[in-house]
Amino acid sequence: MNPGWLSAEEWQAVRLSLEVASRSVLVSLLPAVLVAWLLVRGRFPGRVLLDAVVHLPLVVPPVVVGWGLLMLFGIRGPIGAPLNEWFGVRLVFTSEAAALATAVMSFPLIVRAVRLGLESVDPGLEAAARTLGAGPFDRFLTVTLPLMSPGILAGTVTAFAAGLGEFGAVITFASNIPGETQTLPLAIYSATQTPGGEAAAGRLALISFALAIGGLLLAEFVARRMHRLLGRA
Amino acid sequence: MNPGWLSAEEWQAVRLSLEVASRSVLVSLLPAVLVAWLLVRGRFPGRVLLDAVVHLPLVVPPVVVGWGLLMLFGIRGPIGAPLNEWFGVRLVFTSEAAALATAVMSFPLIVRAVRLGLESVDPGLEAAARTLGAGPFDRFLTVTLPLMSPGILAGTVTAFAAGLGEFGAVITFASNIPGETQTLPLAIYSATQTPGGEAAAGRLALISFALAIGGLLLAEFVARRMHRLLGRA
Amino acid sequence: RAQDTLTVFAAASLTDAMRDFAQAWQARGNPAPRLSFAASSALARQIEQGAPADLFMSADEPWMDYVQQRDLVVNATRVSPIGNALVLVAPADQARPVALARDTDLAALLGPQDRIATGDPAHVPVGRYAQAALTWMGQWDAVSPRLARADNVRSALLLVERGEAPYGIVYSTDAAASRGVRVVGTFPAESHPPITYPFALMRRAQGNAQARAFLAFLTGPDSAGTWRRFGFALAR
Amino acid sequence: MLEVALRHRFAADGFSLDAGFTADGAGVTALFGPSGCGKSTILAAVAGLLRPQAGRVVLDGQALLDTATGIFLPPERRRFGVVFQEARLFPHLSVETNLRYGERRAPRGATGPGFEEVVALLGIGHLLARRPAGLSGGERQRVALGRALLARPRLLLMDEPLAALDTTRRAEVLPFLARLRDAARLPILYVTHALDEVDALADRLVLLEAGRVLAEGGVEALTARTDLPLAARRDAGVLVGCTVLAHDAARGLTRLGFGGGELLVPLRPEPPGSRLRLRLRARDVAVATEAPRSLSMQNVLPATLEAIAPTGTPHELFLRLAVGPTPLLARVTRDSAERLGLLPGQMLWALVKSVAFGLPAPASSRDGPPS
Amino acid sequence: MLEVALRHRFAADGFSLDAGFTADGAGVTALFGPSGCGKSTILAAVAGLLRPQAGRVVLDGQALLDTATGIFLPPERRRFGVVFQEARLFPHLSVETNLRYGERRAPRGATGPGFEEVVALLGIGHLLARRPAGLSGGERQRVALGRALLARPRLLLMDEPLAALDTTRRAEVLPFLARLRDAARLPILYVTHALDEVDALADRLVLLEAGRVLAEGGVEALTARTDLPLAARRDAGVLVGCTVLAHDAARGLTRLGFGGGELLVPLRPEPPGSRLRLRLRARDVAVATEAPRSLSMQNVLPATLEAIAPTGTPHELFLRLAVGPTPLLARVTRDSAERLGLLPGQMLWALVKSVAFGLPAPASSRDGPPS
Ligand SMILES: Nc1ncnc2c1ncn2[C@@H]1O[C@H](COP(=O)(O)OP(=O)(O)OP(=O)(O)O)[C@@H](O)[C@H]1O
Ligand SMILES: Nc1ncnc2c1ncn2[C@@H]1O[C@H](COP(=O)(O)OP(=O)(O)OP(=O)(O)O)[C@@H](O)[C@H]1O
Ligand SMILES: [Mg+2]
Ligand SMILES: [Mg+2]
Repeated sequence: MNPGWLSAEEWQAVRLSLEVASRSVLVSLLPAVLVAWLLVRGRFPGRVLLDAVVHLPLVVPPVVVGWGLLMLFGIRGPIGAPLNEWFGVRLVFTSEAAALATAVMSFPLIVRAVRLGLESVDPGLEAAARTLGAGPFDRFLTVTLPLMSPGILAGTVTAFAAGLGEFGAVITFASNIPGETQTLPLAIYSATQTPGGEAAAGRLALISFALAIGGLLLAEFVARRMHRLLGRA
Repeated sequence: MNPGWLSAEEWQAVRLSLEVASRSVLVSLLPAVLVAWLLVRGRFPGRVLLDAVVHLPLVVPPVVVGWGLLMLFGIRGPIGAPLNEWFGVRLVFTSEAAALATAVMSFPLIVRAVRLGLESVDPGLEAAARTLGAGPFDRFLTVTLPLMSPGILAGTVTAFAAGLGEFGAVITFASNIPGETQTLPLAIYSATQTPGGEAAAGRLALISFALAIGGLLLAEFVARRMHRLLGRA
Repeated sequence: RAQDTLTVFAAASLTDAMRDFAQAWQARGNPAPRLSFAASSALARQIEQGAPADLFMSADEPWMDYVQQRDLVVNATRVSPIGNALVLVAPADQARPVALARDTDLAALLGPQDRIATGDPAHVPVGRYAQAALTWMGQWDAVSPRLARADNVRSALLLVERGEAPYGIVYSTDAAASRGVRVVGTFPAESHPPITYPFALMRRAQGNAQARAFLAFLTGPDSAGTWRRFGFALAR
Repeated sequence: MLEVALRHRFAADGFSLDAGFTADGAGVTALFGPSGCGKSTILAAVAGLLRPQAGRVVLDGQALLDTATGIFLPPERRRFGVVFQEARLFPHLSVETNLRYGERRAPRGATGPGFEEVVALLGIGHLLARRPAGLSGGERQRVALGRALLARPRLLLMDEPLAALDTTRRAEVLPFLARLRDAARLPILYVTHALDEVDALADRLVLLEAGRVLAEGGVEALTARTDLPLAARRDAGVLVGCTVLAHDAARGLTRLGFGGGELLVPLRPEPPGSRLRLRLRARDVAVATEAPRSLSMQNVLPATLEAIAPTGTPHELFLRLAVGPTPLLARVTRDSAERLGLLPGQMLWALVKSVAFGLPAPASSRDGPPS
Repeated sequence: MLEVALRHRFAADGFSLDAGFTADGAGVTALFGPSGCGKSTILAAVAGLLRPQAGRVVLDGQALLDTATGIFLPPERRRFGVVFQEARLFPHLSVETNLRYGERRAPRGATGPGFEEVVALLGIGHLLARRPAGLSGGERQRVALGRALLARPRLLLMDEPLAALDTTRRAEVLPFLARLRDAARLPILYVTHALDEVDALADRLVLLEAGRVLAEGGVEALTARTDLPLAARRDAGVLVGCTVLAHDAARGLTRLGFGGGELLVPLRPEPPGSRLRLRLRARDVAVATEAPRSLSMQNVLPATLEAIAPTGTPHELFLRLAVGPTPLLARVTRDSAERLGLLPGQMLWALVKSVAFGLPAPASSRDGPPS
């Protein structure tokens, strides 16, 4: 599996990056759709506040996000402590933590894209589904969701790309542990922080870039199919 | 202008952040629309490559982006050197540099949103405009652009939020000079680097959050009007 | 640019002390210096790219070397007036002293899941000193897989403060400023290269009297008290 | 029995609707009126897609909407099939899946026409695997119609469902809808601009103008009135309920009985005893003051001239005739009337060309027999 | 003069179009055919919105499309106004701005109806400030129609522009379109399912079926043919060009002259000398073997029975009559024909009720005078 031009550690970083980015997207997709739905369709007082909270990871520096996650999910945090006591789960320093930090960071990006997708769904079609007997959940699954799928795909792609590059929050929350939490960006960062590390950093950045192209090609393929399915092409 | 509960330096950071975020959005909006248009409507061989390049700032860590910018626009860089020699313009370490770094970082976010907006424009309406005598540029301005404006607004909001929080690229490319390039996130970073600086960091993060809420309320207002204008509400 | 403006690029770990110095400098009737704090590496690269820095205060020697090799430094002005100590810290509520000497079995102090937080040895100065010290103790091979490598000292410290890591290896300055941790041991000075902070005047500021004066102020006897107050050791 | 009473105003100075009417339990009620008079708005409110500012919608005693008591049954629980004016097919589903969408969600045991039947009748079999995007306007409308029918609704709301169809296809679909109404006893609210569709289907007519109900009642009663906008139409005329008396296959004729006598029409497919409804257009009825001979017109009916009414056009008149108990309208020029010296009370012969009937379709079986 | 020849196939096994026809320089050419036969596809290709796999579109000698030589003039430079089947209003612009969109882009000096005129005629004055979203189906279609007209096109393509309109509004818009065609000498390609629109407007007719042209020619010639699907319609009949001879305001009558004699019709607004076109529907024409008396029918024309043709319905026949040089169709039952002992060559009287004409509208001024 390990091509000769990558050190074992770098190869691990590549695999880990892919894993972390994928897991973060998978984790955040469902909540993102839910939150997007609330933001677009919801009529409740705290809507703008929810919107702001969703944007928070964008607005504050990633290090602060990592720091906040540490406060929440750390072993002394309000979520981390019970997790540890009841389930013996310790998140920090694991690749799960890296995925979580990445998910939080890319969450606003997914939500935004999903929202745009949802907003462009013709409400007339949902109305038609209602008259055909489809209840709220049913018509969401069979009409709204498929019709907003271009937005979901776009969000997935953006989040995946951002996940490949997420750095500040991951290193703060999950630390940089080779083989565990050292993703590509952490490796790249390490390289740039070393005098003379430019070449290594450049090579790793190129790998990131190649991964991104791969992801985009895949997304392109899915989008083509999707557009055909949505009858737009 | 300066409320008592902010130090002069912090107040400056707030103003600078707003300025940098706004300028970065303004700078990247037009190219983003152009690139989105190319990506959605263009039929040329290097499309996926262009797509990947646009995503690049997401994919590599921000510090690397800043580093790349430094290499390009620095006084010895292929762009920075001629700029300095011919026009006496030195970009690096100015607030313009901070805006540029922020613009580059948020570029993929704007492009993505604008793309989604563009993709949801009904081509039938553009066809109608053609039959009414509107040439390519005319119908883009009068039909496509207004109809994709929800995407543009979404991109603007996301980019503005991300601009408020951009850290790695700015500190690397523009340095952390109070009153010049020290935006809020850099100030927050500085605070976290100071023993006991957590309180200050928290306060500054809260300010960021407040700015974000302000921006979102504004965006909400604009979106309402826009939806009415687009006849969706 | 007028001769009397002064821009100082200082390693982030000097933030607090430098703010203090800047005020003192101003109090003496001088214009306020502009301070830029970031990782030494970022600052060094910025200087390489023509950053308008008059004074560079690095947190470690290699990055000053990097700048000096590029002929950007007034060589004669390079000094390393202050230093730091490397300490082992533990959360304040579970601190038990640890004697740090050759062959101290640090790994034995750790539970199966525990880690020691410190800077990333690959690029964070504190991590490099920690690596040297652990190697000197003969513990590197055993401990290195158990390190939580943070982005900077403050993050490492935070991991200890929050109880994520039962131990951390940080500078004594940082340990002193944190209420959440307690120093449980100090690494012997001979266990690692001296922790020094090289300062130098940049070549572009060769004729900048302000810059020279400020550097002199920082390295002069009047500053010693302030440096000590912030936990730094004075060289020699 | 459907009772509708609605009040709604779009924006402060916008269109305002204030309409109430009833529809029979298993018949077709046509909503008829000019563009923008509020027909689609009424359908939306009945379907539950628009919550009017005030109003009631009651079906068979069950209130589906009552703003006074706050009752509102959501559309998905009303089981009202809707054929929208703009088709509204699901773009991401194939034509077949679109058609089956409602069918899958219909309660077990609900009856209605089968998939194959609907597909064959609407001529959309070759489209089943396609997506809606490439369909022509008429194809789209047909699929939408099929989708609503297959949902096995208990009330069908149709907004100009046949407007995009050619005459041939309409002539096929109309009798099908009539059969549906009778077989499934499915009440239908039907919006249309075309009088032939009213003739073929409607039992009741609700005439609308600018959001108000002008008149409401049985089709036969309303079509005989000369004071409604209906009468100003070139195809104005009375709908007459008839019974098939006998067929004469050799001569290709069917003898129909109605309240005022008999009519000969081209051979009909319905067996003797069936009831039919025919529009005798005013302009297809001529009068003669003496019994005519040697004419190709086979239907010469003795009639009394009851009244002469204006038509709206200055030089033409309506003659209100009574053929036995059945009212009939004839439209003649003022000149003819004068030339023939027509006076109310006079005995005349009404001449009707046998082939001059409106598009025929079986009338609802609830129509009373011609008395 | 517009020449169209198109070949196009959607997908490998999809719909295939292979149609060619010509349209006159300043007349209305109606495209007529069942749903899905390719009418909208043809319009799209002529407008330049669809690039067919092969074909030519030539207007007045200028090739706009020629796949053989690679010529393709983009739609925005063709100046062809299009009324789409689905309106396609710009949702972000007010109704007024929608209407002005094409007007603003028309070349200076281009003439056409004025804004106020179009707005008044289409009855959309009260909608000007509104956005398209809340418009009713008919309102939308009217705005789309106005928008295309105001673009001052040199060719107008209309896809069922009146399908969503009520009869009254249609009766207002149709003569306007006819005036437009004459005054602006604007050629029009017109898709419709409604024969009355063909009568009111069309000079040429292109009959389509499954992507092929069945027949093409002048409306009067095509409507007199009994071998086309047109004849199977219940409203089949011959279009006859006439000249207004005189008005008799007192009797409310207008005397029209046509190739075979004269007709009395209800008073027309056109001055004497104007030309008109009337549809004499086969079912509105009766025949008598002796000159009838005492009938309200004022038009009794001596005619020769030229031929007896089947109608498609087994028990009815077409009688092909010649009234002077003008062909006429009468539809009678086989029974009547036998009763009257009709034989080709026989002299008959054709009876036409004076009010039984199709919706009348000024015929194109290019129609030859009745000979
Ligand atoms: N993009 C497409 N892909 C595949 N088939 C298509 C496409 N567009 C049209 N068709 C098919 O071509 C045929 C002709 O379509 P067209 O829209 O021209 O019909 P039409 O004559 O306008 O019918 P209608 O009166 O119903 O509007 C239809 O069967 C339609 O399904
Ligand atoms: N959302 C809305 N906001 C404002 N006005 C509206 C809205 N919806 C409908 N209207 C107006 O209400 C009136 C009635 O509309 P409706 O769609 O019910 O007409 P309709 O009778 O169906 O006409 P058509 O035959 O043209 O379809 C129209 O004048 C329309 O402009
Ligand atoms: Mg309507
Ligand atoms: Mg069509």
